[in-house]
Amino acid sequence: MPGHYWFAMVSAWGFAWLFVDQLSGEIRRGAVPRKTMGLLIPAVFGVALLVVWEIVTRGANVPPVLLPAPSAIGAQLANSAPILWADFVQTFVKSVIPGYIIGCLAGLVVAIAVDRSPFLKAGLLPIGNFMSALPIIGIAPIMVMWFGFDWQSKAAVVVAMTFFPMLVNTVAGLNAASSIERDLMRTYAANYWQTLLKLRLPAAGPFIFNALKINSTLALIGAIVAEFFGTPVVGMGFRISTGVGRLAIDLVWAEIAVAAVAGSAFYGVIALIERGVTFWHPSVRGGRA
Amino acid sequence: MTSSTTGTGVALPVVKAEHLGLTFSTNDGDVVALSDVNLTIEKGDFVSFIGPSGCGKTTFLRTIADLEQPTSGTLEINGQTPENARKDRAYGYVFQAPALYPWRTIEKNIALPLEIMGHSAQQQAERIKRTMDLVNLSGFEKKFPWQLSGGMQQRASIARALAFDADLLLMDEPFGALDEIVRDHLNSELLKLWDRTKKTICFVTHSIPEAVYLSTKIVVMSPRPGRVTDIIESNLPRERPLDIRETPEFLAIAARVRDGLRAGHSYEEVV
Amino acid sequence: MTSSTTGTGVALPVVKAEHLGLTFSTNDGDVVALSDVNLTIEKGDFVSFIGPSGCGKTTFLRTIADLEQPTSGTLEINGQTPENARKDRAYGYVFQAPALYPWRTIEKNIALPLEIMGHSAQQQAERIKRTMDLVNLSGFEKKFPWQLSGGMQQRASIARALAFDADLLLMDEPFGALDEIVRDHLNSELLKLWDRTKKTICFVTHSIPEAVYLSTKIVVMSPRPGRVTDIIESNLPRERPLDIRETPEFLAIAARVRDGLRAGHSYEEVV
Amino acid sequence: ADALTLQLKWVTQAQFAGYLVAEAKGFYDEENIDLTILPGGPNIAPEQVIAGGGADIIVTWMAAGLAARDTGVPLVNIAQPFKRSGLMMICPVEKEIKTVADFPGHTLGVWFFGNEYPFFAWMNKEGIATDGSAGGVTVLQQSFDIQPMIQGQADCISVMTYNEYGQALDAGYGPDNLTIFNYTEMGNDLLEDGLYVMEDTLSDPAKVDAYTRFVRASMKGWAYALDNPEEAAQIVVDSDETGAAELAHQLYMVGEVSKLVDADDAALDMTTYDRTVKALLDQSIIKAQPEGAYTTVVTDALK
Amino acid sequence: MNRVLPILTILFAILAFWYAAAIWMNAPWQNILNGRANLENVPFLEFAQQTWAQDKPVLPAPHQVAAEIWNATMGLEFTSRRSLALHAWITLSATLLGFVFGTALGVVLAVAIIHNDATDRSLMPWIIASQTIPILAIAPMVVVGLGAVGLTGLVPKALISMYLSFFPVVVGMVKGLRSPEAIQLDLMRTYDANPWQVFWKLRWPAALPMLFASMKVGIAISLIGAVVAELSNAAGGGLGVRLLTGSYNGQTIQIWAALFIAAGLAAVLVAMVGAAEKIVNARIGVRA
Ligand SMILES: Nc1ncnc2c1ncn2[C@@H]1O[C@H](COP(=O)(O)OP(=O)(O)OP(=O)(O)O)[C@@H](O)[C@H]1O
Ligand SMILES: Nc1ncnc2c1ncn2[C@@H]1O[C@H](COP(=O)(O)OP(=O)(O)OP(=O)(O)O)[C@@H](O)[C@H]1O
Ligand SMILES: Cc1ncc(C[n+]2csc(CCO)c2C)c(N)n1
Ligand SMILES: [Mg+2]
Ligand SMILES: [Mg+2]
Repeated sequence: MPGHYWFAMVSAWGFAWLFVDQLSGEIRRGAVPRKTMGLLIPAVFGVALLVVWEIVTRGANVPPVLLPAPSAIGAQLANSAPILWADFVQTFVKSVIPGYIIGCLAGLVVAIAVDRSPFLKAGLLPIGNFMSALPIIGIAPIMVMWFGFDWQSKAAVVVAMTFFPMLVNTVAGLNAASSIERDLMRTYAANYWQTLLKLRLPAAGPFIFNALKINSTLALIGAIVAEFFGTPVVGMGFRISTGVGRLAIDLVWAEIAVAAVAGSAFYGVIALIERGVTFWHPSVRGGRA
Repeated sequence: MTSSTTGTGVALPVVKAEHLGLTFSTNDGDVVALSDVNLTIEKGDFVSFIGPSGCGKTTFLRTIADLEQPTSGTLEINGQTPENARKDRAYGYVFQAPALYPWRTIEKNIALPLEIMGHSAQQQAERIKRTMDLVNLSGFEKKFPWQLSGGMQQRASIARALAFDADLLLMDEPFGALDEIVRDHLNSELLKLWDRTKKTICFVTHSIPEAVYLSTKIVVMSPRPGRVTDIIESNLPRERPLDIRETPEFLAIAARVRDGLRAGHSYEEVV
Repeated sequence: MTSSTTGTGVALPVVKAEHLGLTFSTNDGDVVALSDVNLTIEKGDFVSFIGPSGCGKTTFLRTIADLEQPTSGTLEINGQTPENARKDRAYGYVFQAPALYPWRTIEKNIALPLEIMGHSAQQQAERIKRTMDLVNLSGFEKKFPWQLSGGMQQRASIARALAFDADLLLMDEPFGALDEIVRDHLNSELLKLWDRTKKTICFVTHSIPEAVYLSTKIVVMSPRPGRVTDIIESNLPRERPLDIRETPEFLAIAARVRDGLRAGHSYEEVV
Repeated sequence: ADALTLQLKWVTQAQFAGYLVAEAKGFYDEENIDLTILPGGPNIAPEQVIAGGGADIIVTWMAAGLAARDTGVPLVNIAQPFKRSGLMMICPVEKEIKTVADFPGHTLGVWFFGNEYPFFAWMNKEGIATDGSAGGVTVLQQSFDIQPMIQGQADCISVMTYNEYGQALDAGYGPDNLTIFNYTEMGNDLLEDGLYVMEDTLSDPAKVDAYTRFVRASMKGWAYALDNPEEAAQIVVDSDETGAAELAHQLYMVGEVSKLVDADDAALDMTTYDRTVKALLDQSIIKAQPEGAYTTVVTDALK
Repeated sequence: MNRVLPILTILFAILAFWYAAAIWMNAPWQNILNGRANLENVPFLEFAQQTWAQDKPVLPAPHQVAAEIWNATMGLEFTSRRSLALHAWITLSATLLGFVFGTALGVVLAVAIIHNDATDRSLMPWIIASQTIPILAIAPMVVVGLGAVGLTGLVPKALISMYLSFFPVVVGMVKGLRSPEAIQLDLMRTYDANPWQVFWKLRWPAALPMLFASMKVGIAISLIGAVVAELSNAAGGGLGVRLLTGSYNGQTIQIWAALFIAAGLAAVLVAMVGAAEKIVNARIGVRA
């Protein structure tokens, strides 16, 4: 890589770092509003990342079939917008969202069932653990076998993947209420459901959101990977796998960029809801979630 | 809520402990928290528990409330097991620590037992207002617990226990973190309430004057293993102005309590 | 640890507050916790703070300790900013709640500041033993906080603050959950310690006799917005047997405190 | 010895018997070649591996190779052991598909990942829409097995004569209950497994020499494999690190592959080459007539 | 003892359901087979047995899977390429390595994030974005790239495991490390404890419940990562490769056997983390 590329790379990075460091200092001091400027930091960091990436791919002559330059990916994003949109709808709207909702709900419900009955706890929890790592590539073909080629089987894979994190976190969270808080409920002779609703679920909130956040990215990975095992000819996973086969690597990265944006937005929405719902938790009260 | 009389109309004692004992087993050996406690509390009694720190006052209240299980002896509440009494919602409990739920505002914390016991929204609002006024917390309805001072949190937890009508009130140092003036005020409010509603009250305190001022019966406990060393019946009239605290009768009872406390006190032995 | 004298040897005040104000902003509007507080505390003073629940006593102590930032006025500790004083480890703080770490045994909780300040293992052991004896908790070294009664937890937190030698002690209702006997004992131990080590002590209490018995200076505060309504210098001798509490001088001061308290009290207005 | 790395297009199986046998029999050693064989898989694009420097020579289908060349990976065909295509489309008779004319309205399973070009070339030639519009066919990205047919998710599926068709036979399907569309018999065959290298390496005579020796040894391997199917199948099974290859199936595969490979001649057949190029151009899979996409230096040197 | 009964009950329920499902799902194919063999009116019991004994069933019967697991592990030399025990070991080693790396990376990142605002604001969004990149798409590039610098075999797989498993740890630990109560932090402030001390004496113990929950998820995901990575690295073997090649050869029973061994591994690994949690809880006096 020629010298001036190195120079450009180091200075881009250095500039971004200084900027981010300064700005976050200002935010902490309250000199600039947190909301707007808080978004600027990851953006600047991201731009720096893209600049360095562009410089490296050009400077080191990285073959575009291995790693295209961001500019090429950007061009592809613009050119293939309709394809990318159709894929997004197929994968994200049809597979990820329903699968995520069902998987998280199932994890929650089983966790509560397990919590309610020691019998189920002894019996179901080991089986939950057993299901935890059913590898997607193992279950994806089976789901295709059971639910067909279309989005239903992908949603089923997402369900299987998001179930376990929710189960584990909810089980842990249901134990998070302190003993005096439980004693209070006992003195009211509150029944199981009242205790659950008014004490244990709120106290489990931080754990449940933990799972919701982890699952938001896991669901996307699951749906995309599941599409490698047979789909109609649309979907982000389909496009990525055929794209690699056709060496349309810039289309692949455009698809990855869409996935990254969609996944981050999804995560961001969950994190925002978390802040609203678990506002009372020290991790939120004392700072940011 | 529950009747403390049998079908034949004979009043049962509200609390009846016989040879009650409770031992905690810990990583580090056993701790005897209660041993051979015998005590009968009749309906309408105002019983104060006084004794050195760690002598088992809280443990005794918790046992009555079915939050701890005795390891020996018997305990009956309204002639029932503590568990059934709890399920009958026979008592209200003010814990030593405020135990407010951080995700609920103060008014919502006070509403908690009302929600659980199925009071209507309107009834809830009315009771919240009344009890918050009583403990002088009006204006803080919408605050969260961590935004309140220590004493204010304690008052909120008192309001919560008073918001629903239990015949038996278990109060564990409810006024510990309050200044004299508020304390005097709440003392006389509590007496009025007790007089009006004929509740039975078990009251843990470290203040001898408070115990004497409030109680019909003062239970003095001694530390490890927690035993009852003295039970003093008070002959003070039911009507008690604040200045009763200067009368000779009052001071005589106070002196007896202080002696019992000092005698039972392990201080000299341990230090 | 830190010297409170300048290079020229003139003693600086330990705490110097001028027009100090602090307002909390909450979901539900602003709460003025301190307004226009002016107070100077000299080295060796024993200052008690007394005032109704929620008047800002804790907030004032926390501001001294650099745990809250004043929103107006100035505050100097040993002639420094509160932050620098904190970094000099100028004070020990006993919080209103015990704040023990649940995953540490009692002795490990007391060892915490010693570990942080880099005391040797042997020194730690020696100080843990000494302070646990002082607060009468020997035998509970290996217990976890939840295995202790409320008063015992409070004593553990006092022991923790006494285990290291800070020149300034900030104590927020340290004896609130203790019975009279232990309280008397700790009161006189604290006085002895103060006399021996010439520490400066800021002490929040709700007990007027306690405040008068202990202090060289009593600060009476009034509620929302928290103001200092009276500062009473005590002329009692430094040497104070327990029965000083029956002397007329003592009672006179107590009466003045009570009047200040009652005057500043918002009770009548609010209820 | 010259160290060379060969990236296969698929998992270790008798489709690549020539190379595996040559390696096992020491033919490469005889030619002073130190060969490393990398198995492929569903995610491994040999074109990408060679562009990234992970291999010197790759086995790939010509359509994929030319498409890669079109996108800027200068691949050059140096030899073409497979002369015919083994690709077929099969439909169970109960689906009532007898001719291509019956396709519209049905769901067809197609392998993607660079294996889809022959199908689209065929449909293009027949004028059948594949974009889901009315009067066209519905295309399904088919998993690399015959499950979609067994489970009835597709009306017709893609198979290789030497692999999935054998599985279908095992599963009880056969010529009597299947309609078979054989790409070669229809004249729609595009060239399959060929050997490709990066163009710039061909300017180095030492490299060209190594390639020549490699191809010579490989063809010797193919000849040996076709002559000794049992031994070849056993070698394939032994070379499979995953332990999944079954002897009987590999034996079947050697037999079928022998119908496609010409072990005596590694040279590219220009008629099929031209047809392949035309089909790709017609479909605009590649934009321009490829120049220098093959070289005869290696095969000429073999003669 | 009182743990065995519930497990057995649930297991029994699942087995019964499974056998029934096997009949139902394999019936169409069995009907075709019987039709070809001109078998008519097969009694139900016999028909059921037929569906449980197919060579390439849609859903193999439990005993078929069990027999395959037995044959492919106990029935073979460990060193045999056909031995599922060997492949399980290959996958397990990558999983464990990836899990250890991933947990370490996750904790380090979480520590950086809670201590430095700039890291939090600039890094966290990209950590999240990184998780939305489909690994399967970049895995081959990772394998090719690492191969170019001489890293092959275990390490690329472990790196992909790490890539997946560090995320739950970051998310959980950021939350856990921020969970001490304000008053507990205030105490540390009064001692002017340095960040290192605040971390070890307060934040770390307070975060342990979250850490264990995260590690359970992390180790399970780590296994998924190793298996997925094997798709792009067929050379090395492993359960992932077995699953894949099994499916190319239509060997349903082998697929299920590999699947169950993978799931069994996961259950054991998660249970091990759970056991570690119990031990730690006992040591720090968590209330039973
Ligand atoms: N974090 C906070 N946010 C909002 N308001 C607060 C906060 N902390 C304290 N306050 C308010 O500040 C006022 C003073 O509180 P402070 O804790 O100083 O009282 P206090 O004098 O210590 O009372 P007590 O004797 O009950 O402990 C109270 O009205 C309280 O509601
Ligand atoms: N959960 C527990 N496990 C073990 N020991 C306990 C437990 N709870 C209380 N104890 C012990 O039992 C004894 C009595 O405790 P209790 O809380 O009843 O005291 P108390 O009279 O309420 O004291 P205080 O006035 O300080 O609140 C103490 O020695 C305490 O250490
Ligand atoms: C089990 C198996 N499944 C699918 C194919 C499809 N296929 C046929 S040829 C080829 C590329 C290399 O020639 C591919 C992917 C196969 N070969 N083996
Ligand atoms: Mg108590
Ligand atoms: Mg306070």
